[in-house]
Amino acid sequence: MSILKSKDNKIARFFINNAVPILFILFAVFAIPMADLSIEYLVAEMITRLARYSFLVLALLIPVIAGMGMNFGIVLGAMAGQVGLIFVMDWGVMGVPAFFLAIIISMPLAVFLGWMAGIALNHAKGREMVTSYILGFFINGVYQLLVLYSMGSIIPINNSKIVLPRGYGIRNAIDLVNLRKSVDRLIPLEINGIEIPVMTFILVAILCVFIVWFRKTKLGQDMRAVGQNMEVARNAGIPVERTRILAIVISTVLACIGQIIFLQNIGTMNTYNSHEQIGMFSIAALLVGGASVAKASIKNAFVGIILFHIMFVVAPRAGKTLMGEAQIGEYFRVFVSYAIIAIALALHAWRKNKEAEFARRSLRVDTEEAAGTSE
Amino acid sequence: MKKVFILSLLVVFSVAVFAAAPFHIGVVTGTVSQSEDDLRGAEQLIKEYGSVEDGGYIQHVTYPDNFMQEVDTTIAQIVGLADDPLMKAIVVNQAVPGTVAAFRRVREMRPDILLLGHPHEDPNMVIDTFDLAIYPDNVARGYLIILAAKRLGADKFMHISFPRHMGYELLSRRRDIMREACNDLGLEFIDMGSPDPTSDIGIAGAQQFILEKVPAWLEQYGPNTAFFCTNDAHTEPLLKRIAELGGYFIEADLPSPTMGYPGALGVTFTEDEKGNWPAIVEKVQEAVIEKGGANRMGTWAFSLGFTATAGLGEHAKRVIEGESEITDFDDVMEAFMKYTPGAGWNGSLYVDADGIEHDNFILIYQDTYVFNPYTEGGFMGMTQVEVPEKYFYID
Amino acid sequence: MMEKIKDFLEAAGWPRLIIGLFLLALFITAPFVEVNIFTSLSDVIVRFGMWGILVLAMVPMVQGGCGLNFGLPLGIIAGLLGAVTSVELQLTGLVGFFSAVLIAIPFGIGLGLLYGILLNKVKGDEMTIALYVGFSSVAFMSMMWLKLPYKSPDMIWAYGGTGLRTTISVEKFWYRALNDIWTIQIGDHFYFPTGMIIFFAFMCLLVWVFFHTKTGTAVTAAGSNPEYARASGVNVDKMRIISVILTTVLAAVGIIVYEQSFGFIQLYLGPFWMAFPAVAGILLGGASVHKATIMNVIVGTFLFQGILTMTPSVINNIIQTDMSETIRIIVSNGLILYALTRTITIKSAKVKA
Amino acid sequence: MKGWIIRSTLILAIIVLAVFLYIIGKEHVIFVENNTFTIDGKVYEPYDLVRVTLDSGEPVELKKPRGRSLGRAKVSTTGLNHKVLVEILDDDDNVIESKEAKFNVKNNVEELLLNIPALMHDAEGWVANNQKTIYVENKPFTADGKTYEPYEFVRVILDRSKSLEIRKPGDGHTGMDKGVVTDLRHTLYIEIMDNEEKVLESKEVSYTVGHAQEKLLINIPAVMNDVDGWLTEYEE
Repeated sequence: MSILKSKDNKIARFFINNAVPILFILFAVFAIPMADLSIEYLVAEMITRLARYSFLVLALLIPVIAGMGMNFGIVLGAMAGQVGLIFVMDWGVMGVPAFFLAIIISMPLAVFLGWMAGIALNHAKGREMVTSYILGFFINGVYQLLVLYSMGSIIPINNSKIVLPRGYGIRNAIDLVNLRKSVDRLIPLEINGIEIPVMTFILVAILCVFIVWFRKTKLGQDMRAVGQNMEVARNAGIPVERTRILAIVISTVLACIGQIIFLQNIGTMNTYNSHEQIGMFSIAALLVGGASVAKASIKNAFVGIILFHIMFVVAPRAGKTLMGEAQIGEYFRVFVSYAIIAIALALHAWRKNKEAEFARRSLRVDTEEAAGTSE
Repeated sequence: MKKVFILSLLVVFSVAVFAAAPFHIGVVTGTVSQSEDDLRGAEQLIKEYGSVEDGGYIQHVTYPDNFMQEVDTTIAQIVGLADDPLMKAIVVNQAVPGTVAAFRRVREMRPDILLLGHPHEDPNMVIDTFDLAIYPDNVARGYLIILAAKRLGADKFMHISFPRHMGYELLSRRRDIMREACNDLGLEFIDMGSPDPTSDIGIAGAQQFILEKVPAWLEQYGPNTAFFCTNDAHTEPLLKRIAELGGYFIEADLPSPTMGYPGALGVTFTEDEKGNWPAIVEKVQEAVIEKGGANRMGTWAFSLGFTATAGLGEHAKRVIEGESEITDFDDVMEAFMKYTPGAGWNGSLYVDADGIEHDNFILIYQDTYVFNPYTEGGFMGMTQVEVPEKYFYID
Repeated sequence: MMEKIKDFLEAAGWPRLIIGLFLLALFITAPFVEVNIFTSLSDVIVRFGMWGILVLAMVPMVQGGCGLNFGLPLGIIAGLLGAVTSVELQLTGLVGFFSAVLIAIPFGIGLGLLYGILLNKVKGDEMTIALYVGFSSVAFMSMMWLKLPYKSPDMIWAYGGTGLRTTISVEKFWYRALNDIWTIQIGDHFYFPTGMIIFFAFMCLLVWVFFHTKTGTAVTAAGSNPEYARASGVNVDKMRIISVILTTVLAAVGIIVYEQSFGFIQLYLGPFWMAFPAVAGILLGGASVHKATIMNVIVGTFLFQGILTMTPSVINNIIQTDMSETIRIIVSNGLILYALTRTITIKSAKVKA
Repeated sequence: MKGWIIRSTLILAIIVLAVFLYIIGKEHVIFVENNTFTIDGKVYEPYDLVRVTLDSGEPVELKKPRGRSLGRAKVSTTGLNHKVLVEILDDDDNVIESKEAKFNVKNNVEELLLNIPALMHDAEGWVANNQKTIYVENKPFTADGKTYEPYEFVRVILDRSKSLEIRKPGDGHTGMDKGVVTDLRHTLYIEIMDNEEKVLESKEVSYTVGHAQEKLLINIPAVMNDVDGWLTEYEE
């Protein structure tokens, strides 16, 4: 009887554990044929999105470990990365060296911003997400002051393709044509006419290895302890504040690199807006992938990017076919994308409850058995 | 019997094949909430040439409402059009950020597709990627708007904008031209900052600022002040206050009789007035005059957004069919005139900072129409005015 | 008396005091840079009245333990439905205003109920999910605005297509219907929207009364200590749903008050941007994610809207360039950040009372 | 102490890496030109058809210039050391003559101009900086015993892009300014103004710069009075 029960459990557990992906696959089965897009296009698009977003989404993981929730502050890192890119473009450096040079230039800035954000968030324990959100707005003002008023007047920028004709201020859009896809195409590979950005994926793989390794280091363990209970961690002699700051610094630096990867793939940069919604989208993707504010893994990141973006690409066209009007298709996309996130989160919570129930039940069986043997 | 069946089947098939359009044109616009007129232009094209689903020519898609943040989606929408093997041209109005990136990918995939649009991105990038770009002639308008203000009796001119817009080369340049023109024509130039509608406080906060400040500004600078704002969201409250309290409004950044006026003045439209620009102008004129805004407020008689979508679509079709030349200025204007019968247009080619003229970047403008109580209409004849050469050299 | 001042200072806290002083400094500077102080004061009061109820709408959910309501657009949508229907029926004046409110309330209750059930499923992640509920409801309603069969010539598009305009003027209907009750107008510059302020005070009173009823205290208990509340026989889930419904209805009423003063109904993306200023307002007022009082609402709304009104005007007149906007962003967000990063001491005595 | 040494070494290494990346990644635009080249009275004529391969990039073919064409191609390169392979082709694309040459770029040079006829004849200046610094002076000019006086206030526009405003020397004014222009053929637009910036007189002239010349000096009073020698090579 108990065997039968556990079999039942297995099927039920499979559905419960994979509720979100199943929901998405169901959606995809309906939406993809309606969207009338070729499979080649979809696959190519997904590979592009993975290359673009992986780094940024992975940058969110470490603050989650440290119990600081979703770090909307990755926009700070993104801004640092953009400042680096502005300089590199001004100097006329191109290709892969430009990519690495931009990282080197923006790194100190990212560390500094991350350190500041970390201090601010230490003063706002329990309100980290809201605070990091507003921190993004605040630093955006500073960024405008720096880029639109100081560059070209105080900070020397001479390239007429970057600076406005009035002599100061950076143009609203910067062409990264010299950098465009330079990393993606460093190791060229084409399968069935679909371009694979091998080098970008290698960088992402390195980051994944780093995260796995990092979790096992002393610092990584400390972070987990801080994330679980700050007071206990403090009593155990872990420097809580410092650990939290480090988590944000690492996240900011990774986001800075992530933004540079993102922009080299796109090939143009909106000086004043490219960074703004990075936090929002990365977080949405991670949540879709099955993460929660308290727990997120590398697997969540990749699954999330694919599911979230397949919906983003397919939904407008599917909505158009369904409703017969292009703009309704667009609203349909926004509605479906975010409604599904809300439902997904509800399903995760439900799963958590169910899991707790399973755990309780199995625990009960265990104790019963234990009680039986002891008698 | 069998033969007849096959034959009739063939006939049916061949009709289906021949009825389908030989090529497709992708049209990308904003939604009604961002830019109504652009979308209506696309609907006009669908009305004329049919939608791809019904075997017609036009495949219409929209970009997101907050396009500044969702560049990714804009790119995917545009590149997705190129996935259709029959696609021969893509018209993007307005070509918001991301279009250049998307166009580059389309070029790599399908070099045969014509790429047209009304660009937001930097001219340097646009010139290299677009086959044809049209843009309101902000150099000429920088001078002409001031001139029109002076002719109507304004002695001060206020330019309302915010940092993000001043990062646009052509907007920033227009402000400097306006300042210079004010200097030359004897108007006082006031450079006013205002909240960005895409910032933390949103559209409502930005509009509230305008609603509150216009009375104060009118008091400080007097009723003979002309106002100009670079953002559409600011236009509506600005029009409302100017109509009520005084001041001048020559034309909007992207002028159209439906830009701001219907919402600001609560203009009512009946079903039979829909789709008829002259009737709309008349209706708006009535409302403006009723509010006491006669001879103080103006627009273009035909919407730029509407004309740009429909005109560029028409031009693309003519080019593909071999009737027009893609960068021929007269051909472009001819396609535009189809949707703006009787309007006065003028324009020039974009000259970049190195003095190079680009024939794929056309700057256009229409005559200013000022609402006045006389039935003959209020065209100012601004397209006849020659803009002094020096304004073209102002950076 | 001294005791009361001391109490007030403690309740207000240093961050608010400093921000208040900053605001005062702006008012003092204003006349020197040719900003009319009376107009500015009047603007701040009008904005305070417009935003008050929307900020107040944060309170029930926070007290019910559901955190800050980033899903405010949902309630706003209910209000918009009421407003649009009232315009469709061509109702004017106070009748128009109150019928809009009455039509909006059932929508608010319905949407709030669904929203509350959803939030009960995701305890712990309410704020994130609220954000996405806000987004998706705005997008869903955008589709609806295009498809709903409203026909009034005041609301349809000029050029073609079906559906409603982005901006609908309420001037012919109930523009300032509430503001203009017992208005005090001193000179040309000072205008006090008595009716609106009284209405806001009345709403505050209603909320205050609610939290002193048996249900109200149960909501607070469910929010502050769910385990304890459950043990003492309170149905926590039900109380949370009540708090969410209340929040949604308040938001619905709040937006109609906002619109009658603003003069426009803003559809489509309009509601999208409303949550942030409301959240920022209540945070600036000293509320936390777990506790918010009506005092927080009043202080926060006044300070936040005050800074929002005064900073651009004063800075604009000091330096006449577009740079003033950049400075506004830095100053106002800097102040919110400052308020957020000061430790808020929750006085347990107050909770009991 | 040990940690400090490791850290500073690391920082130093990163700086060295950054400089290295800058040097190898810096873009140098090279204009390859198949056009007439004149030096010391010698004239080298362009070829009918040449194929030029820069480093290991795609070869470019250049025809003899006709009409407004300058017979040019633009190649973007990185790095400091380059080699170029020139092949002279006949009508059937057979190589008649070929030559390989090497050249270096200075790191701060943005654009180079590489002249093929000059290269084939080993003439000096076959590769030169394409950016020329133009010094403009509003100073007294003496020629044939006659002195032309400087103007109060002059606005000079170089190639319709770079605008310079120069006052009379004295009162802290040097009477001199400079601007960078690219290429060989240029225009100069001069406006003589009074102190209220009202234009009294204006003039437009065009001039050509030699390949090897990098710095030139223009004298305004001389230009306005059509005196020879208004354009000279600039010496520090």
